[in-house]
Amino acid sequence: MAKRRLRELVIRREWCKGCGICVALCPKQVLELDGEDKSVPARPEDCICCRMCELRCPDLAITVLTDEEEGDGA
Amino acid sequence: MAKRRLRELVIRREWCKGCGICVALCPKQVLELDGEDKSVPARPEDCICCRMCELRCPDLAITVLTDEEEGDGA
Amino acid sequence: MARKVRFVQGNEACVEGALYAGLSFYAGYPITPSTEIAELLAERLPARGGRFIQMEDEIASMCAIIGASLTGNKVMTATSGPGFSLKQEAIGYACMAEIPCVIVNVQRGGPSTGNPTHVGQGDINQARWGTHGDHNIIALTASNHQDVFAMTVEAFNMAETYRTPVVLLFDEVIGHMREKLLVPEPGELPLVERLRTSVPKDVDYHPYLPREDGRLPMSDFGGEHRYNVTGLYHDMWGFPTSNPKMVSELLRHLIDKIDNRVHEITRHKEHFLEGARYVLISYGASARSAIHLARERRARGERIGVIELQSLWPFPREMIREKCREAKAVLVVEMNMGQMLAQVRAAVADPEKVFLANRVDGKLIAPADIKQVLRVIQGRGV
Amino acid sequence: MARKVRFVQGNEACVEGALYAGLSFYAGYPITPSTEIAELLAERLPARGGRFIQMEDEIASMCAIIGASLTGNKVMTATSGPGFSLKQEAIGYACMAEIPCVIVNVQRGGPSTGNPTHVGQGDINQARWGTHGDHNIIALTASNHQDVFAMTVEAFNMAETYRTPVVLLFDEVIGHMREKLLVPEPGELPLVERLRTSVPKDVDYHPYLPREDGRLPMSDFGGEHRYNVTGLYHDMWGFPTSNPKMVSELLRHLIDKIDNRVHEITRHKEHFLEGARYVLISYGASARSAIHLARERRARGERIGVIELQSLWPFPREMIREKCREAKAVLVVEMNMGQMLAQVRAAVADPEKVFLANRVDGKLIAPADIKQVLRVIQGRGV
Amino acid sequence: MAIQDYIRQRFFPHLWCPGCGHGIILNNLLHAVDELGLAKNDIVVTSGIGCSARISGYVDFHTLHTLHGRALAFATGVKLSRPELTLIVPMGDGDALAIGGNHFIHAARRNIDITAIVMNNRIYGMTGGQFSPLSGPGILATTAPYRTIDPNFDVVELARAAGATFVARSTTYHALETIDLLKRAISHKGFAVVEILTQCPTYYGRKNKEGEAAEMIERYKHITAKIGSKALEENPALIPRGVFVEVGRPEYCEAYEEVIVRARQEVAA
Amino acid sequence: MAIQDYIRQRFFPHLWCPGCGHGIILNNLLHAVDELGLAKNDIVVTSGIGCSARISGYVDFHTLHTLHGRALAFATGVKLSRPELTLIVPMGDGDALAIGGNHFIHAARRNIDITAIVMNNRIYGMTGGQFSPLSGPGILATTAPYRTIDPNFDVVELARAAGATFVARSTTYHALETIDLLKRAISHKGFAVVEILTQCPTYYGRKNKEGEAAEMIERYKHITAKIGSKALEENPALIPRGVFVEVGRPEYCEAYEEVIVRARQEVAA
Amino acid sequence: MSGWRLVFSGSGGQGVITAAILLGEAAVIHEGINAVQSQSYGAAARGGATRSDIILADEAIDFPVVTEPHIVVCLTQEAYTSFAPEIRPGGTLLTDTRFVKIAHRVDARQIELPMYETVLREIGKPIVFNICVLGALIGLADLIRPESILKAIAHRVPADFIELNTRAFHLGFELGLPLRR
Amino acid sequence: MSGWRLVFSGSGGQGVITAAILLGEAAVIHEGINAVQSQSYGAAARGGATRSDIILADEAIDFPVVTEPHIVVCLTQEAYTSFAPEIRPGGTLLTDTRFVKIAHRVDARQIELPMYETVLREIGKPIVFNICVLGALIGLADLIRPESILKAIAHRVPADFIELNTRAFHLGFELGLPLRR
Ligand SMILES: Cc1ncc(C[n+]2csc(CCOP(=O)(O)OP(=O)(O)O)c2C)c(N)n1
Ligand SMILES: Cc1ncc(C[n+]2csc(CCOP(=O)(O)OP(=O)(O)O)c2C)c(N)n1
Ligand code: SF4
Ligand code: SF4
Ligand code: SF4
Ligand code: SF4
Ligand code: SF4
Ligand code: SF4
Ligand SMILES: [Mg+2]
Ligand SMILES: [Mg+2]
Repeated sequence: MAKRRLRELVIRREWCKGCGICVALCPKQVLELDGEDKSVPARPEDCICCRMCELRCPDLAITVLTDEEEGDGA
Repeated sequence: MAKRRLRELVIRREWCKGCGICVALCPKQVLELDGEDKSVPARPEDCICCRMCELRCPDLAITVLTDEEEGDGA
Repeated sequence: MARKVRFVQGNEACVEGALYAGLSFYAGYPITPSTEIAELLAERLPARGGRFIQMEDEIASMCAIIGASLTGNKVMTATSGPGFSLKQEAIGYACMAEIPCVIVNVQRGGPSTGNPTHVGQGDINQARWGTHGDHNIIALTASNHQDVFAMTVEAFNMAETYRTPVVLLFDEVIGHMREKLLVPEPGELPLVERLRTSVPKDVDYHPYLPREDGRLPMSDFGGEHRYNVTGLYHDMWGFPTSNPKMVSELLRHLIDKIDNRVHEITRHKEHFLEGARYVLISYGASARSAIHLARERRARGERIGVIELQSLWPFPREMIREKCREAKAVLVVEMNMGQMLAQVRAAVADPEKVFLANRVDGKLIAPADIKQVLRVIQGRGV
Repeated sequence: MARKVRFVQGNEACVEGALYAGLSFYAGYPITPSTEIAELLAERLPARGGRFIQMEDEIASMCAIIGASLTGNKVMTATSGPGFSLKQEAIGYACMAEIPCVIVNVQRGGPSTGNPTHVGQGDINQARWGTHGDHNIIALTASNHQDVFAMTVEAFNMAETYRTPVVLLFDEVIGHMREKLLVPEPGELPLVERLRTSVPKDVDYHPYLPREDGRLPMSDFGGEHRYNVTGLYHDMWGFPTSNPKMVSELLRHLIDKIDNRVHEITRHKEHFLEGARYVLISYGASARSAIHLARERRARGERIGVIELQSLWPFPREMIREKCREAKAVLVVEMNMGQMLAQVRAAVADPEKVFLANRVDGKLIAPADIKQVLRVIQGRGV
Repeated sequence: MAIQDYIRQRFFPHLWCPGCGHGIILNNLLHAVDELGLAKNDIVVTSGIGCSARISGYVDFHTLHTLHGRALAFATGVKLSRPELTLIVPMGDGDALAIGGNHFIHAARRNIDITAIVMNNRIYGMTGGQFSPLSGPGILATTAPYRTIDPNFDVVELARAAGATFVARSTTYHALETIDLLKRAISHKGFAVVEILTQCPTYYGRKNKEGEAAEMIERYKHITAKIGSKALEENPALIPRGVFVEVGRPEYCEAYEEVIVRARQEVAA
Repeated sequence: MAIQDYIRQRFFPHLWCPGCGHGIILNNLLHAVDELGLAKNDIVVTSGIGCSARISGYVDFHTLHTLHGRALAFATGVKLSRPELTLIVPMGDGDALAIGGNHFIHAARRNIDITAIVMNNRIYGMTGGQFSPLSGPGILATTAPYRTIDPNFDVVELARAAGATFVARSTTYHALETIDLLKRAISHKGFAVVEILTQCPTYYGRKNKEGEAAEMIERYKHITAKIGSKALEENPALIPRGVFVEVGRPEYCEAYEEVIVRARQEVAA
Repeated sequence: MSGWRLVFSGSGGQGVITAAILLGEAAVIHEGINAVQSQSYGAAARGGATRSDIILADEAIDFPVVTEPHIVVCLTQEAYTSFAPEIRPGGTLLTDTRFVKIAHRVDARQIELPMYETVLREIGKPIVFNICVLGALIGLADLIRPESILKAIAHRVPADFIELNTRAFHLGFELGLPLRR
Repeated sequence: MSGWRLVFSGSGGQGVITAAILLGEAAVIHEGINAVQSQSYGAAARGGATRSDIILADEAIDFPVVTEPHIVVCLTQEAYTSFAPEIRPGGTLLTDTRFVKIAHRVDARQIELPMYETVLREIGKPIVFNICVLGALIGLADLIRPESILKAIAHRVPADFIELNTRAFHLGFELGLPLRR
C-alpha cells in the first residue's frame, strides 16, 4: 500500500457532538476538543492518515482527505 | 435381573384401536389382531415379558403382568 | 355458458377470487377453518409465478405480506380468530403506513381457542377495533360462494384504491361448505391495479401526498424512488414527525379517506325488501337463514325482507336508517352476542324496535331460530 | 396526617396501588410510557418476597402472569398500545379461562408505533374488542394519582371478585406527570382476596361451577385439587367441550357476569353537576381539563358540570342516560376520534345533542379546546 | 402405581388416531413419573395447542392447556411463582418451534427448571398436515405440494445454543430409552429438552407414503443410532439418540431467590 | 462516493447520543456498501424499533422502519417477492433477540439471503436502559436494580445452530474489521449475521460505570480477540471476533424458483 | 325434482365425504342443478363418526344444514346410532350389511345392502367401497343421472383408476336399481 | 399564595428535571400545598432541549400544562430560544450567564446569574449546578421555604452528598435573594 499523505482533515462542526472518541483513539493525538466541545485537528502534521478517526466517528463528522484521493473530489 | 414369567397380558379392548404396533413389534409374535381389529395374546406362552408391547402401545391398552409383580395389585 | 362451473368450498372460492384479482404473494400460518386457503395457494401461486410462504407464525405472516406489497405485489394472508388477534399490531402498521393488503378471517367460535371447528361471527368488532389507536378499516363479507369470489375481488380493489388493509370476514360455514361457483372470465369483473407514481426518476416523489382525487400513487421498493415507510406519524416523504399539526392531519386523513367514502365503499343486497314490515339484517352464513325464512314467508304473503350486508365496516349507517324507517321491527340475525345489533340500534331512529336473533353455540343459526324471535316480537310467545 | 404523602408519577401511584392490593407477581416487557411501572416493581417486588420477571415480549408476559395467577398470586402486567395489541390473544384466554389478572395500558398516540412519547386515548375500544370472539371486560381509568391508586386497588379487587382480567387504561399524561399521592394505611381501603374453594381434599372440586352468589372459588395449582384449565369451551371441571348447550351457556355466563353487575362495577365522579345545562363527559387526563373549565365557569355562575368516568367498560349506559336527560348539550371530552362519544350517543335519549371535544395531536386537550367547542355549540362561532 | 392411575380414565380411549406416536409419549412419560415416584399434586403439565397438546387433558396432574406456541411462557409464570412444583411441558414441533420458537429459546436461555418435551412428528397434525420447521426439505405436506424447500432446525443444536442444560433425543420406538431420558430430564435442575421423534400416520405417514404406524415406528430403529455407537460412527447420516448436553448452570428460580435476599438486605440497610 | 452521499443529510446531526456506537455502525456500513459499489436503488434497509432502528431513517436507500422485533419478517416479504434486491436488516439486541428472537432463528433456518446486523449494546437504549437478552448476568439496568440474573444468548452460537450460513462478530472499536465483515456478509448468498458490540454510553455505560464513550469503545480492544489469535488461545474468556461460519447451503429464494419450475411443469403436464 | 336432503355417514377412512362431494359435483357441474355439501370437522372426524350433509335442489339453497333427511346412508354402527334417528318419516335408510346391524325399526324404508362384501368379492379393493355405495344410492333413488356421477368421478380420479371406479359404481347401481320405487 | 406556573429548561445532563421534582416534593410533602410536575419525553430529551413544567397552588390543579409561565428558567441557549418567548408578561426569566446569551428583550424581568461559575468556583463540582439554580430561584421568588427544599434534598441524595447540595443551594440562594421583590 502506498503511503498516504494528509491533504485535509475535514471535520463537520455541526455534526460533531464532542464525544471525544476520535480524540482519545487517534494513535498520534492529532485531535482535540475545542472550547465548544467540537473536535479540531490540533496537530495535523502528526497525522499518519490511518483513517481510524473517520471510521470511528459516530456522527460521520470526519473525512480524512489524503493525497491519493485527490482526483476523487470527495 | 431376575427372569420374569408372564402372569397375564392385560389388554383393555375398549382402549385398543388396532393400530398393530404391538403385533408388529413383539419380538416373539405373541400378539394378533382379531376380527374386530383388537389386539389379543394369541401365543402368550411365547412371551418373554420384555414389556415392549406395553411401553409402545399408544393407547395405554396393554399391561404385561409378570410373576414378580404379583404383590403389586396393578 | 362459457364460464367455468365449479363445486367448491368457500375457502376455494376465496382463492379463486384472489387469483382473479391478481394475488401474487401469500404468507400465512395454518389455522382451522381457514387452512384450505393456504393449502390451495401453496399449489396455485407458484404455478403462475407467484409466491407462497408458510411463516413461523401469524405475526410474521402479516409482516411479510406488507413487505411484499411494498415491492408491488397484490398480497393476502388468511387466518382465524387466534391468528387474527396476533396480527393486530401489524394490521395497525398497514393502516398507518397505508399499505394495500387483504386479510382473510374465516371465523370460528371464540373467544380464545374457543370452539375451533364450529362456526362463529364474533370477530366483527375486533376487525374494527382490534389494533390499538384510532384508525379506520374496511371489512367485507359474503353469504355464498359467488359473493365470496366477488367480495374477494372487491377487497383487492379497495385495498389498492384506498391504500389500506381490507379484512374479509367469512365464517366456518361459508369457508367449509361446498356449492356452485361460476368463475368469471377475465375482464368480466373490473380490477383496480396498483396506482404507481408518474413522478419521473430524480424528481422528488412524495409517497404520502395525496393527489387531488385523494389517491396516493405508490412507487415499488427497488424502483427509482427511494423513500421511507414507518409506523410512526410521518410527513409526506414518510419520515417520522411528532409535529402536532402533522399528527392530527395524518390521523384525520386515515379516518376520512374511508368515512368520507362510505357510499362508495359499502355493499349490500336486498332480498324481498319492498314494503317489508319486518326487516332482517344479516350477513355471512346467517344471512342464508334469514333469506330462507323471508323466501318462505313471502311465499305465504308475509311482508318480510332481508338486508344482507356485504360490507361490515365502514357501517352503512344512513342506508340502514333509511331502509328501516318504515319497518315495524328490525331483526339483526347474527352468530354473536349482538355486535352488529349495536350498530343498527345506533343507526335507526327508533332503537327500541331492533331485536337480536342470534345463536352462539357453534351451530349455524336456523330459520327456526329466527322464527322464534319473530313470534316473541309479534307477541305470540315462544 | 398519618398517611404517607408522596410526590410521584402516575405510574408510581399505580405501583403503590398494586402493592397495596397485594400484587406478588409481575411479568412485563418495557415500553414507553409504561416502563416506570416495570422498573419500580423490579425493585419493590423482590424486597417483599414477590417476583418480577422481564419476559422476551408482551405475549410471554401476559401468559406468564396467567400462569402465576393460577398458583394463587395477584398478578399484573403493564404495557402501551403496541404491546397491548400483542397481548390480545392471551387476554382472551384469561377471559375464557376466568383467570384474575390486571393489565395496565398507559396509552400513547396510536395507531401503530404512532406518537410514542405523546399522549393519546385511542385504545378505549380496543380494550373492549381487541381480542377475537365475544367476551366481556372490565376497564377502569383515573384522572389523578389518588384515583390511579384507588382504581388500581379496585382493579385487583374486581379481578378477584369476578375472576376476570381487568384493564387499567391510563394515559401518558397521567403516567408521567408527578403530583401528590397519599398512600392509605393498611386496612383503609377494602381488599378482595382470592376466594379459595372450601371443598376438602379428595372431594370433587369444580373450578367452573359458580356458587349461588355467582362467584367461582379457585384452587391454587400445586394444591390439593387437580383440574384442567383451557382456552377451549369447557365443562364445570375445565375439560373441553363443543356441546352446543354448554358452549352457549359458558359464553352467556362470561357476558352476564359483568353485564348483570354494571351498577356494582361501574365507577364515576360528578363535578359541579347539579343542574348543569352543559354536561362534559370525560376521563383520564382529559377529565382534568374538563374539570378545570367547569370549575372556572361555575365560578362565573355558568351551569356546567362534569361526569368523570372512572370505569369505561362496562359502559354505564343508564347512568349516562339519566344524568344527561336535562342537559342542553353534552360534550364528550377525549383524546381520540370519538370512541366514548359513540357510547354516549347510543346511551342518551337525544343523540343529536352530544358533541365531541377532542384532540388527537399528541398534546393534552386544553380547557381552551373545550371552550371552543362550547362556543360553536352555543352558536357563538369559533 | 399402574400408569393408568396417572390418567383421567374417563377420557379413554383417547382422541388420538390409531397408531399415533403421541400416545406412546404419554405412555412413556407416565412410566417415567411413576418410576421417579413423583406425587401427582406436585406436577404441573402445561401444553399449547395441537394433537400433542391434548396430552395435558389426559394426565391426572395440574393441567394447563394454553395457547398455540405459548406453553413455555405460561409454564414460566407457574414455575417462577411456585418453584417447588415440577413443570413438564410437552409440545408439538410446530407448537414448540414454529410459533413457539421464541419462548423455547428464552426458556432455555434462562435455564428455568422446566422439562420441555418436543413431540416431533415433523408435521402440523391438528390442522391436517402442513409442514413444520422440523419437517425438513423434500417432504410432501398439504402446504408443500411440490415438496418442502424449508430446512429444518436441529432441535438439539438449537436448544444447546440457546442455553438448555439438559438436551436429549429419543424416538417412540426406543421406549425404554425415552423413559430413562425423561426421568433424567425431570430430575435435572434447569431447562431440559427431550426431543422425541414420533409418528403421525394420518398425515405425515400417508402423504409421504411411509406406511402404517408399525412401519413408521420401526423406521426409527434404522434411521437413528445411539451417541457413541459404532453404527453412528460408520454412518453419520443417522440421527443420533441419547444425551447431548448435561451441565450444571445456575437455575433461574434459584437465582431469583438470591435477588430476593439482596433486595431484602438493601431495604433493611 | 463519500459515505455522506449515502445518507439523508437533512437529518444530520442525527438523534443518537454523543458517542453512541450505533453511529459507528452506520459509518462502517456505508463504507462497506461504498466499497462493494452497490447501487442505492438496489438496497432495502429494514429496521425494527429502537435507537438502533433509527438507522433506516438515515440511509438513502429504500427504507422500511417497521415494528419492534419484526424487521426480519418484513424483510422476508420484501426479499422473497423481489429476490434481486439486497436486504440489510440492522437490529438492536432487544429487537433482534428478545421480541424478535423467533424471526431471527427462522430467517436463519430458511437461509434467506438477508444480512442481519445485530447492534449489540447489551441494553434497551430507546426505552431507557432495561436489560436485554444479551446483557448477561451481573449487570445493572433499570429493571435489574439488584443486578441481572438472566444469562445471555451467544448470538454466534444461536445463529449457527438456527442455520445461518455466515456468522461473524466485530466491535465498534474494530472498524476496519467491521467493514470487511459487512462486505463479506452482504456478498454472501444466504442468511448472514454480523454481531457488532457497540456502546450505549447513556444507559449501559452510566449505569455500569463504564465511563465515557471513548473508554467504552476502547474496552472492546481488551475484552475481545480475533479467532485463531494467540491472545484468545491464552485467554479463552476473551470474546472472539471474526468469521465463525461461512458455508454454502441452498438459499431460500433460489430454492423457491425451483418450486415455481416444478409447479409449472406439473400444471403443464 | 324439488329437493333432496341427504346425510352420508360412516368413519374417517371410508370415503363418505368424497362420495358426498362427487354427488354434489355431478349435480352442479353436469346437471346444472344446485347442491350444497357440508361436513363435520374436528375431533369427531378423527376417529368417531363422520357425517356429510348434502342438499340437491332446482331452486336456490339457502339454509345448508340437513334436517329431516330424505335419505340417510350409514356405513358404521356408530354412524347408524347417531344419525339414523334423524330420518324424515317415509325416508330411506341405506346401510351396509357388513358394518351395520339394524337395531330397531324407524318410520322409513330400511334398505340393507351387501355393498362392502360385493366390492370385496368382485373387485377386491375396499378403496372403492364409497363409489359402490354411491352407485347403490343412485340406483335406489333417481337423484341424478349415473352418467353425471361417472363424469364427476372421471374428473377426480387418476386415469388409471377410472375403470375400477366405474365398475364399483355399476356394482352398486345394480344392487340398488331393483329396489327403486 | 395563589399559584405559580414555572418552566425549567436546559439540556439532558443538567438536572433540570430533578430540580423541578425537588421543588414539587418540597411543596407537596413539606408545605402541604399542591404541585404538578411534567416533562418532555422522547427524542428531544436525548440531546435537544429538555423542559419540565411545574405548577404550585393552594387549590386543586386540574390542567397540568404550563401556559404563560410566571417564571422561566433557561440553562442553555437552545432552551432559551425555545421557551423564553412563552413567558407571561411581567414574569421572571432566569438564565445562567455561562450558558445563555440574552438575545432580545421580552416583557418580563430578565435575571442573568453566574450560577454555574459560582458553583464551579466555590465547589468545583458541576453536578450540583441544578441545586444552585434552585437556590437562586427560591431566593428570587418566595415560592416556598428554603428549609422545605433542603428537606426534600436530604431525602433524595445519599447522606454523603447532603452537605455538598446544601452548600450549592445556599450559594444560589444568596445570588437570588438580593433580587427578590
Ligand atoms: C395462534 C394460533 N395459530 C394457529 C393455530 C392452529 N393450530 C393449532 S395446532 C397447530 C399446529 C399443530 O402442529 P404441532 O404443533 O406440530 O402439533 P401436532 O398436532 O403435530 O401434534 C396449528 C397451526 C392456533 N390454534 N392458534
Ligand atoms: C411491541 C413493542 N414492545 C415494546 C416496544 C418498546 N421498545 C421500543 S425499542 C425497545 C428496545 C430497544 O432496545 P434494542 O432493541 O436493544 O435497541 P437499542 O435502543 O438498544 O438500540 C423497546 C422495548 C415497542 N416499541 N413495541
Ligand atoms: S468522534 Fe466525531 S462526534 Fe466524536 S468528537 Fe470526534 S468528530 Fe466529534
Ligand atoms: S487519520 Fe489516524 S492519525 Fe490522522 S487524525 Fe485520524 S486517527 Fe489520527
Ligand atoms: S399397540 Fe395398543 S392400540 Fe395398538 S393394536 Fe396393540 S393394543 Fe391395540
Ligand atoms: S412382553 Fe414382549 S414378548 Fe411379551 S407380548 Fe409384549 S412385546 Fe411380546
Ligand atoms: S393427526 Fe397425526 S398427530 Fe394428530 S392424532 Fe392423528 S396421528 Fe396423531
Ligand atoms: S440511549 Fe444509548 S443506544 Fe440510544 S442513542 Fe443514546 S447511547 Fe445510543
Ligand atoms: Mg407436529
Ligand atoms: Mg440495545
